[in-house]
Amino acid sequence: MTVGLPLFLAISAILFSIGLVGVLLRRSPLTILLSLEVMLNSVNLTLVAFSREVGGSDGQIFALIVMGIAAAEVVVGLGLVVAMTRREMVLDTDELRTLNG
Amino acid sequence: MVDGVLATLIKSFVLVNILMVFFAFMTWVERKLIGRFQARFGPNRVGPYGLLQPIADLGKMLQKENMIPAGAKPKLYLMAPWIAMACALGAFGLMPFGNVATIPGTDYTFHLYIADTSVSLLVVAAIGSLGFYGLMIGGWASSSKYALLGGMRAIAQLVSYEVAFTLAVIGVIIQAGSLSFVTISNAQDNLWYVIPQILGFLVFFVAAVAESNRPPFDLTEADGEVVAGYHTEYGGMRYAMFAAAEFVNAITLSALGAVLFFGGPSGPYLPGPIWMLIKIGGFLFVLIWIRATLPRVRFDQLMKLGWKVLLPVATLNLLLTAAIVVYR
Amino acid sequence: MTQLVWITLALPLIGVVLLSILGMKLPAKGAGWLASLIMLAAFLCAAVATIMLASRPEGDRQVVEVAWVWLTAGDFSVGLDLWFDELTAVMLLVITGIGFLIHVYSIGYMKDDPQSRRFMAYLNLFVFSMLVLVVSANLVLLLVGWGLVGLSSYLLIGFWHNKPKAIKAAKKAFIMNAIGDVGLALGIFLLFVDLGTVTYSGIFAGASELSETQASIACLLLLVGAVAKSAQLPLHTWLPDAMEGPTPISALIHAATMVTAGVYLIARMNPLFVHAPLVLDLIVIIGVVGLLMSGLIAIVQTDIKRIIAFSTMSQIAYMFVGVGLMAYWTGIFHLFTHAFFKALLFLGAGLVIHALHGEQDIRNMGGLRKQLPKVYFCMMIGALALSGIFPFSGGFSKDAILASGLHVDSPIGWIAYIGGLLGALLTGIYTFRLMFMVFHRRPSPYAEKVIPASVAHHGEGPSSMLWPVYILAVGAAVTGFLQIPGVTHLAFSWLDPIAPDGMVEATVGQDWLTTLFGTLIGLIGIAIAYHLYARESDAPERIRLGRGRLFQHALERRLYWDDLYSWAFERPAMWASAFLSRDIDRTAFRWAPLDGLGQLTAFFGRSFTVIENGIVRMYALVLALGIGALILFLLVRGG
Amino acid sequence: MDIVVFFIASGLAIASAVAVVAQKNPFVSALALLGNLVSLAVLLLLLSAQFVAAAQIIVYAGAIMVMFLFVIAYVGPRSEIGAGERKPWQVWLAVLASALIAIEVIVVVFGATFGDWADLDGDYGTPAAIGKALMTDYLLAFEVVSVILFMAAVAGVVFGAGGRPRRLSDDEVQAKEAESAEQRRREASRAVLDATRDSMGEGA
Repeated sequence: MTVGLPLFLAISAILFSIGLVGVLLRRSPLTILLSLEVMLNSVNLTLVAFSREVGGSDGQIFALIVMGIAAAEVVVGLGLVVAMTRREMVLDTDELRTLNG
Repeated sequence: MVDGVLATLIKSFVLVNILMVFFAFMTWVERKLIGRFQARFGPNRVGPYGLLQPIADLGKMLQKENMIPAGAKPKLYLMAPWIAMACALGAFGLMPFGNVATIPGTDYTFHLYIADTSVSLLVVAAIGSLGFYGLMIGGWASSSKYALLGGMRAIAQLVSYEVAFTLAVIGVIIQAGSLSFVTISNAQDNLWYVIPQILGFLVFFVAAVAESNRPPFDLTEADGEVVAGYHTEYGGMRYAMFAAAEFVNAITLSALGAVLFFGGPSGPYLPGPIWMLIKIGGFLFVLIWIRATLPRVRFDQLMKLGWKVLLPVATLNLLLTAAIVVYR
Repeated sequence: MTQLVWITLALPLIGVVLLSILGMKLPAKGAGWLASLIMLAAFLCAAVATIMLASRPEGDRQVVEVAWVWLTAGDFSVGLDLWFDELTAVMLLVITGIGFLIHVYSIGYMKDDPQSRRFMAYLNLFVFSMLVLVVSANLVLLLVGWGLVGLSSYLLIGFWHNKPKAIKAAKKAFIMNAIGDVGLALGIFLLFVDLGTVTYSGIFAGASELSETQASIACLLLLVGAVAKSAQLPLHTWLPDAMEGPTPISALIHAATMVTAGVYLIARMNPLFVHAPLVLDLIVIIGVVGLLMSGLIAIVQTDIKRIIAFSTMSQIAYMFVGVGLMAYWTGIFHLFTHAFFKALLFLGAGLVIHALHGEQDIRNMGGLRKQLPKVYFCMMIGALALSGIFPFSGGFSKDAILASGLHVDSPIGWIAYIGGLLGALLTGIYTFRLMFMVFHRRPSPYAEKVIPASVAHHGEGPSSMLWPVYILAVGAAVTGFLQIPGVTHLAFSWLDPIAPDGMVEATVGQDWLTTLFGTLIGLIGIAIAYHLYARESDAPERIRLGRGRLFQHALERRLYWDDLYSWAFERPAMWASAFLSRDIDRTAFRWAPLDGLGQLTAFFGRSFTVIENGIVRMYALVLALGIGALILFLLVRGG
Repeated sequence: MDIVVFFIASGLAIASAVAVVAQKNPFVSALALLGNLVSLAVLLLLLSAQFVAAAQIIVYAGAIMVMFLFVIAYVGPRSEIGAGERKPWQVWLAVLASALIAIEVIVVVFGATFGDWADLDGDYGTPAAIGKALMTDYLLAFEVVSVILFMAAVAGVVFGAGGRPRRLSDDEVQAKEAESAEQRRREASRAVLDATRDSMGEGA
């Protein structure tokens, strides 16, 4: 193994920032969700890298749990997108700014 | 990388070629069998018994003009068949045809599989699930209603049956205690898992038929409803690649069934690869038989079957297996 | 054995859960039968447990079992404790047995009510609560049951929640009971402070160490709870109003079980009450006054259920007299027989009301003897038992109470004796006033119009309503034979061990003498009632308008208790809230500077909408910038 | 060998991540994310986390991304809203914040000293090891995740089912059919009437 831990962490940080840019700049809920996935995945990479450094399976478990939660988040997010489409709403998060409840 | 890079490359090359020939030959077998089932002759003009029909078909396909429909997304449109094909072939690479063989006349031994990892089953599942992107991308990139509907149907079907499929397979994993195909098939020397895992096998088989988009679950290309589904807009060799990918998927799933439930390459008298081929052939025959016999299901029936029948049964099987393994 | 008691306790709870979950999925009748079968199973369990208890040697019949401790704080700990002895067994049998019969009765009674499933679930809940109350081995768990029966009583009185009167009655019952609950809770606190424990065994063991003052105060507080729950003076006003609920409820809760909880409490805590003789005397006096007062009021009531309700009050007052005289067994014995004949009377009244399509005024009845012969026969047994006529059950149990008064031979004993005999006279009058006005006399126009069609339509009532009445009639007739003076001795010998300090038991001679007096006086009362009400006499009307006018008015207003409470509490509260809302709220808080406060809030709200603009991306941006700045700060500072 | 694979995979990961964010069409974005996931799986394999890599492909590629594509195809062209129309200061601030975080983290990780890679057990990263940890130390987390997933599934169904036109009951269908039949009958009789009137008119 010649690749060091810092490299993995740096890649992870870069991916995280790219995802963050997506979340901050895009207005379509679908793209925001996709960017969020990028961020989550970069975190997974960090977790697994640290797990490898320590030599235990804890970090990998965390990564798996993050995946599970990501699946849950996507289900709810996509459900919202579908609901918005059904109600003929514009798929733009900037338009979703009034609470009605 | 069990045998070194060169041997692996050679084995892969051989395997791909065998598969493609197998595919070509199987199209003939299928047409012939369907013909007989329907009291016809099937192809019988080209060569003896129509044996050369696949080659004639190949020639025809090659001659077709490759065109891209207006409005299609060109890159994705071109990419889709390759994705489908590559994933189908890749998944097959992990199938074991036996343990170790010696090349006659030399004492060079090699393994009768390309790779064996401790997570083979997961890898096959992973590659198999990637294969569906070929369908979806093809359907979407064609910019055609029917193709899109076919692709979406494919996804819905995949998601519904993947769950039951995986759960059914987990029963075998629990019993064998491993995800490696070699270990699993070796564990069945005394008793094929089809007997203790009969519930799991039934679910597996139905789900496998659905995952390979074979009749009666071929809703992704139901010609009465969505013309030809995701490959409506494809022609020539690209269409052939889709067809080949689909068939190779069927072969892969047959091989998977053979390995997981029928002992894989093990069997008396004959060498492993022959047994494997016999078992795969048996599976394929049943698939063709089903195609000739059963009418296509409706889409809601498909969903109902997947979620309300297969999933509970697979879960039951899983629980039973786990309980037996723990308390035995 | 204790397992069976646990099962008895669990079954109604399971019933509640099942009925709540299944709800409308069950057919209405199915829900009724399900609840009834559960009750039958509970009764069988209780019966078998009782038999097993009886088969133990005497003196070894007290079983305490701690299921688990669910609350510990310092040296205070409360567990789910079970106390099973002779008294508990009697209560279990009464609750589950009468409860089962009334569940069956309810199937017929609530047949046409779309919400009968909810009713059945409440009934099961009530039975569960009552069981918790009687099987608990510590006062906290008893309080839990105490509160739960209050709740279920509230729910059931207000079952017809579109009837404003029913809602009002339910609230009244709940508030009155809450006063009692507070008293009981305070008593428990005091006992814990004094003795450091809330378990019965601990309290009984430590009771002798208390000074008389301490014991008296504690007992007085417990008495508040008992008085409220048992509808005794002065917290009795809720019971007559509670008759707005469905009739089975009146029979089960407001006659046979819940209202007797006060008697149970005193009998249960007798090792403590022994140390507070003054409180015991107070109990007797409350009882005597209460039984005379409610007997008098009952004579002028015209609502069939209210008459029986006041009669219940007076009978429970008898029980109070019994336990107050330290003849605890007589109180419980009367509780036992009373459960039968009072439930019988209520259910019979329910059948009458049913046949008359909901009419409850006895002036609109009359002559029902011929149309409802079975109901008449059964209710007659109940009425004779209630009036204490030998050899019906009420005679034995009530005379046992009075004989104890004779036996004690103190001023209090004589008060109890004379008061009780006078009460017997009143009982005879009001009971048979009811019977004569409902069943004899010439039919009223209303009854003449309604009854024939009603009887032709469904006879005297559905069999699910008639059979419980028959069974109760048999019980009302024979349960007195448990304790025939000088012949059988079961009631006393069974209950004797619950009072470690001994109980009062009259001699056989005193008993028979009292029985003779009681029966004679009861017959006199019946004769008076016959003279006044059976024939078409204008005597009652003359009294009503003539010399007894003021007295009559007082009785019809129930001796002004309700008016007293209204004046003492309701009016001042109304006045105070009116003052607060009209004079304080509307004027004081409308002043300009205070209105400015609202403006200020609105201003801040508006100014923050610039940032809180609902655009999620902006929030995320600020968040990200914040994280970046934070890390930067740590980097720079930490180096 | 490892370093080559690492740089290829990470280069692909970054490129595909940029594509995810920059692509106008969500379908292409999703496919780019798929590429990102596969590249990351390769990185995970480099870290000997075979099971997590396989799970990454199966869970993300096999399930989550499939759902994404399905929904994007379902939503159709409406999904392409929101690419342009943003104020420049927003872009600058967003890029600034992200770059700040990335640079800071990189500075930290290269400035810090880490230990070497640990020596691995034989079963590091295998399903057996993960499964054992998941079923013992992390059982609660596992259960909680399953409950959350279940709730999310229910929520998805509830959201997705909203706004659907109400399905008519059998009675309503019958009533509607009867009504239209009645209407047809009336129209037919009117047509006959008209025809007769016309013919009569012609006759006259």
